[in-house]
Amino acid sequence: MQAYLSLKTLLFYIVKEQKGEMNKVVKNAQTAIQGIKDGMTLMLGGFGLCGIPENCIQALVDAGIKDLTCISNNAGVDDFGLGLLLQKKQIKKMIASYVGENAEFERQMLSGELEVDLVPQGTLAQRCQAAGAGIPAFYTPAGFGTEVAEGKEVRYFDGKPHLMEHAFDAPFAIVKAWKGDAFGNLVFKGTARNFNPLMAMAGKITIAEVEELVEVGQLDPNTIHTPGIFVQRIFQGANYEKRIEQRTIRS
Amino acid sequence: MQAYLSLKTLLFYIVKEQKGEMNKVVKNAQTAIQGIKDGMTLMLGGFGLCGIPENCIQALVDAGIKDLTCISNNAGVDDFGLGLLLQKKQIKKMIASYVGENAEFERQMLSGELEVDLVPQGTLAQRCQAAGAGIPAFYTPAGFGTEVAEGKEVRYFDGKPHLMEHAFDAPFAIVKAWKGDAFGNLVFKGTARNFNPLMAMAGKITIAEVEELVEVGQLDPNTIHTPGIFVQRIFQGANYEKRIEQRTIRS
Amino acid sequence: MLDKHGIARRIAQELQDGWYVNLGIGIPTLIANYIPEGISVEFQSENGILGMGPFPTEAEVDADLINAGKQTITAMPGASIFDSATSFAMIRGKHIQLTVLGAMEVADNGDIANWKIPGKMVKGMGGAMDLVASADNIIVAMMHTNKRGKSKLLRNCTLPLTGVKCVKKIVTNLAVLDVTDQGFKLLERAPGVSVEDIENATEGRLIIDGDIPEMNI
Amino acid sequence: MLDKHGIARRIAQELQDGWYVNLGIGIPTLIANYIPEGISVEFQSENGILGMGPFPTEAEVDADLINAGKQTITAMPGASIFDSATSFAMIRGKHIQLTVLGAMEVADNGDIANWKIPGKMVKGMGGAMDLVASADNIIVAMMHTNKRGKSKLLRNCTLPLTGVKCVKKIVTNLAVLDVTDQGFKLLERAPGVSVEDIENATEGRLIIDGDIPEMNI
Repeated sequence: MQAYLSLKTLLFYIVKEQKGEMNKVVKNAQTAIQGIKDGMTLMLGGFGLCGIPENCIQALVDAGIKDLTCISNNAGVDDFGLGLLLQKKQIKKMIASYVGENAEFERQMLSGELEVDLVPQGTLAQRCQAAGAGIPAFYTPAGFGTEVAEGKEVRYFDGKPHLMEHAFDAPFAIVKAWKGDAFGNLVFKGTARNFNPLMAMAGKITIAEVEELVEVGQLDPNTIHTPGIFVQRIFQGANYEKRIEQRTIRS
Repeated sequence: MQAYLSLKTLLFYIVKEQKGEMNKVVKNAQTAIQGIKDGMTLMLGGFGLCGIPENCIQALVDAGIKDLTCISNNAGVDDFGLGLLLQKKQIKKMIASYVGENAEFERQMLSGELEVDLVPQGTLAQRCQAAGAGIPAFYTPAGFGTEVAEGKEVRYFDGKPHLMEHAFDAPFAIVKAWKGDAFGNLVFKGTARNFNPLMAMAGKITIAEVEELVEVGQLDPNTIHTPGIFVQRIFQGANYEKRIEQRTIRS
Repeated sequence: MLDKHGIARRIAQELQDGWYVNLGIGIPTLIANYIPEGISVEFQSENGILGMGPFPTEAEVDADLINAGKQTITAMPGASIFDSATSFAMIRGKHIQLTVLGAMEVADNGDIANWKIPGKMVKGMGGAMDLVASADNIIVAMMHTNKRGKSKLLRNCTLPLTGVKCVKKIVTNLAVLDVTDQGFKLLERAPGVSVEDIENATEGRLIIDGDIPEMNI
Repeated sequence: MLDKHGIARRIAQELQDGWYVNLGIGIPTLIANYIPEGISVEFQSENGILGMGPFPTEAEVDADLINAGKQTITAMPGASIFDSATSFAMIRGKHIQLTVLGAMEVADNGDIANWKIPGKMVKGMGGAMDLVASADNIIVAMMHTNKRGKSKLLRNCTLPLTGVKCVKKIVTNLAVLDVTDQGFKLLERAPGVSVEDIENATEGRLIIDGDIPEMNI
């Protein structure tokens, strides 16, 4: 898309765009999570251990922030992902669609230390998107006639029952992308995309950690997955482990 | 992404994927619009004259299909875009957000020949997306306290009034993309994207015309805007005029 | 009697050319190995990929490319990647032609329970509630009875429901059955299984209408 | 008294570094020409671009790159392109810090009318209803009176509304005014315009509190 602009035009405008408040780069995860306080609600991108904000999770562990409500599709495994926060008992409540593969989670839930709100995966995704899009509520057929429907408005459309579901409300969202620039534009790789773009839209303050921070103008505007307007802080993460939960090989 | 598969794997699987019903290529616009009948509701992508399905509009004119209800952000200009269908009086009802720039449209509307339903642009977009996503209804603040609110349910969220809006229902959607493949995967260019990906999701049968039909596997899975599952028929269009409404030049 | 692979092979016969298919974890995953000749289908995984390919070779493994079961996968030519909202738009919007999933219980009105056993660990419903509430064509793949020999095809589900009146067809180790307004309609017997075997293993209402053929598998 | 460019220049003073801004058709479009030194903002156009640049040169013209006014544009480095649903997600979700649009009438409670004149041609509301219903910060840019000399700042709108109680600030050829619970609060006079001139041109409730400074423009 840079081809749309002549080099002259580009050089004329690039100078002033590179500095000031439009530059959202922060130093590291520790700086990025400034303002996250005990008791807050956080959205965290990722599906299983794929596309999770590894650096920020570690920073939250290090900072010892506690009583967190975490909205995330999964809760990590015992010793990685959100499991690290669970180990330190920093999570008060978990809002997720699937929480298997985690013995410490199970223990805390059964003992009543951890509050758990299970939400159908599609509803979880849509509630994030709705939050980002200023849609306070919508109707979905998922969960009608089940425990999930308890206390929710039921409404029929074309003779089919639907539940009213509300947009989430989260002061902070933390996402992980493949590439990003100083304006906050993000590109994801493979299925590490998952909930990340939705949560990026939904956070009042969205923190993005990226594998590679590129120069503004390097990302093709046509292939940006998350426009920078949805991101308030960005940094290039380090030491990504990208652990694989089920390493399944074809013989 | 092809790099994820070894050449051997790729060759093994590509043969059977290329043929059969997964191949959605049709010959031309005339073939693509088969099944569109008098009195039907169509969604048509585009914003102004940007990203409109030029070939299919011409084919609808040629086929003389009439009494159409067209859902499209705009109604073209007198002698291009949906204006061509208006000239031939093939449109019974127009659902749009902005219909200026069209004298014949004005004449038909004022004379009562043409029914017009004006919908706020964001609501129009969201009603398309909702249709594609199986969300029968949602709430938006747009239009509260205006004519648009007449007959609609008002509901307060966080003390702020919202209107309930319903998903559209269209048997056919017609979109225009830059590139596409036989599976129906689409990539758009620049602001010609606009309503096209949303309407592609919303049509029961979605017809895509593309400037360039590429081999399956050529499009990077990470940068596909519309996954092929949303497209039922695809063809490479011809003779794109891409008329510009407001050619505005910097001196 | 069928084993898990047999169940998968029988369900694979239901596939039609050009279908988009979502396969659940467990037996359903095996179906991908038995696609009939001349049939092209695309597999969707609800974490955000359409055109899922076979498991990778050691060299192809990519931590950023997994399926909903968190297994490493490959992408076929023509695959596409998308976010979770778009993925469930495909599901909720009825763009998927077939959903196959496992179950702990199915009732003869089509109710399904597959996500929670009270008093035991709850792992969560994942995408199952969205899938069963939205799909027009749902096949359940499961054993006819549980490990204690109790029928999983019931008059009413005893476990918390995943969805109501949604299952259309069931393929078990013993039989193929349709869910009708009058209950389970027996369509086929597994090789070597008698109608009586199936009657004994089915707690819900069972409709046996005329001769019941053995599966052609 | 200001001309259209003067109004744009005055509104440009309201811009803050790092803001995302949506400019309507007409006077608002001119604001892009007067961004203060040291301030970076990004312009969103609701047809699907963030980081809109200046009009193209003849060589840069691209039919696939237009703004919501259907004018050919350019994309700045760091721009992004998206569909209409994402575009209005930005608007409805309050991700835009400032919306500037024109109006036919504004009432002293913040109601705005700018899309329809009954009995005349109706062009449609485009994205205006979404913008005014969602934005926290809406500035109206318009002439203080219409072509027949009638005030456009009214006690009540007479035309069909675009939105209710949404306008926060108005910049006209005569004045800068805030919309408060008690009516229009006069903040600044245009060069050479007296408080009396503004009083005479304003039909709605006007609050004049102390000395009203002349704009610094």
